[in-house]
Amino acid sequence: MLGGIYSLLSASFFIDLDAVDVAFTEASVGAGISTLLMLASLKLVNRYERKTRYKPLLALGVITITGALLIYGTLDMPHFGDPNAPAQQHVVPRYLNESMAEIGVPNVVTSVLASYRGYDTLGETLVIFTAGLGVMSLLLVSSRTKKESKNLVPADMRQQIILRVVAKMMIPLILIFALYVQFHGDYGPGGGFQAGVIFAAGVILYTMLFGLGVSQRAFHPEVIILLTAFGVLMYAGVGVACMLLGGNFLDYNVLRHDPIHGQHLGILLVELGVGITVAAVMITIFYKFTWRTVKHKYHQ
Amino acid sequence: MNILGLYNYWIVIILILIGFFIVIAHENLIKKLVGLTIFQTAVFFFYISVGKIKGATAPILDDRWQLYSNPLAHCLILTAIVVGISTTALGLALVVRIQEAYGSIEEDEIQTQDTQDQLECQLEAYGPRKQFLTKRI
Amino acid sequence: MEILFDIVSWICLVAGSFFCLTGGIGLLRFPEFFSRIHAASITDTLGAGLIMIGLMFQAGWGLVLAKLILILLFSLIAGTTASHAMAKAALKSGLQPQVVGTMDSETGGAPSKS
Amino acid sequence: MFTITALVILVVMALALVRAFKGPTLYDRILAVNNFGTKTVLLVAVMGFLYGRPEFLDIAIVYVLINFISVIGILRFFEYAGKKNAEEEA
Repeated sequence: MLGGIYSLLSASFFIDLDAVDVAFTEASVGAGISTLLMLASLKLVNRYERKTRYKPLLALGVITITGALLIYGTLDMPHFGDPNAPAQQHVVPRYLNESMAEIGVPNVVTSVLASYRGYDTLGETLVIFTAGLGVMSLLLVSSRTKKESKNLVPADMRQQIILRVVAKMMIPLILIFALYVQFHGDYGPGGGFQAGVIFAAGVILYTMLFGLGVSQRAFHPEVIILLTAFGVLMYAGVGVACMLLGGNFLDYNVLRHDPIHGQHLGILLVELGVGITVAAVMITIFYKFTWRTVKHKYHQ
Repeated sequence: MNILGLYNYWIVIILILIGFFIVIAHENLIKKLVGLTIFQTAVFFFYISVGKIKGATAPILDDRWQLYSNPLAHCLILTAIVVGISTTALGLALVVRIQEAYGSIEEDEIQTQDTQDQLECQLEAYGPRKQFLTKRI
Repeated sequence: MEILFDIVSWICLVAGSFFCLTGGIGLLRFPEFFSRIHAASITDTLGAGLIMIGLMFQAGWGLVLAKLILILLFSLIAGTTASHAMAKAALKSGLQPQVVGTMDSETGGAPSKS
Repeated sequence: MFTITALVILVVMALALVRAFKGPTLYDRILAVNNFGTKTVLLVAVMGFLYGRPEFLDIAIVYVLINFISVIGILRFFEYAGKKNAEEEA
């Protein structure tokens, strides 16, 4: 089983190494959270798989055929780094050239994300929200477990004093850095998605080191669950506000007198909504997995 | 030169095949999820490499640069990564439930248990008819 | 002044790379976990610090310098703490450090088990 | 000069990968992964200067923090789950 985790880790690392773009922030963030989630669920199932459960011959045949077909397909593709490839032709030059005049945000990824393709992002946020709902309903726990978990789960790693002290120092910095990423997304790499995940990672570190009880006192699970919905509502609410002010849905130009200021405000609010949803969903998922562990440990 | 310019696709294909192989060949559900994640990263890779332009830089506008990579691909992948994590979490939650229901996360064990359950149900419904059982198995 | 900065930063970068390389080799070649963690973390701190200082000389005043200092600070704190936690966890899980006296024929150079 | 540094860091990362795949005990693997992470931070920082866009330093900061968190997570998981199995192969 461990091999799986490490392949996951290094696969995520490889993304970071190869291309040098804004998307990497995302990837590095993914490395942390997805590893933690994998571990949390490994805690719930058997850690070791049985040996010799493996039918490689059929699979090898299938993937050889697929691979041959795929490589045959690439022969018609444009070269790596070709500026005349079809992918660079249609809407992209407009995004790059007009973004500064229309939106006034130097980071084109943010402007595409939040303004040009705002519908897409609203959809993605809803998908994340729905996934969070799914995890919540799959891993239901009784309120008794929740209450008991406050007392039953002591702060783990009590022996690691240095670690706890250093973590106490680091966690506020992590949270502040998440806010920086959130609000600096217009000018540098960053934005709601990354900030949400970093914030959630900080909270998860807090939970891991100081126990569920302490962390639940700081971040109430009920409030967090409400916040998942609040983020999506905030996003959609900005769109509705635009409609009420006479524009199209998610057309931020009408939010202020000056279209560029309107765009700034709109992007800021929308990114905040995304960040709140992502952070709340991630924290909720982690709480759910931890509660489930408590249930396994003490109620069976 | 003509063919070597396509090397990014080949790396992507190798990664895709590794992920695909893990999904097909392993019975363990968590390993299957890991395979899916590798597959996913390969697709992310593909998009980013399509969006890359030689000599270009990250799409954060600045006076010193003229050529930027494709911001659209970055934007799509950025959302896809976070969505991918949350769907993976959903899958993991399903696996946890399966473990609780069946006591195992190996696919073949789950299937044998399922067929056994089916047989038992049919036994209850129709009574122990011998030829029925043998025909089914 | 420019040239002086360049030279200093080059020296720092080369020295940092050298320490990183020794750390990597130590990670690969040392016989057991505790000597490996020693090699990795000590040279790592030095190497990372030197490379960061080398980059700082190139950065000039501004936000970039501040960010570099932040990275240096974080990596110093986090790296050492993580190494400490790892060593402690390994010790608690029953992995014994290999003392000189036990490196005789009976364990054959392999890590002695508790 | 940045190129040389980046190359050296890549070599060290390769060494760490070898250790991660070989590592006889679990803690060797964790150590190698941690080392890999810190080297990634350095590489990202150096790359930023190599391409003349120091904006990438943000990513390096994220990486320091996330690396710390994930190492702690892995450690905590194994402290809980498998004290007896620390010597076992993956």
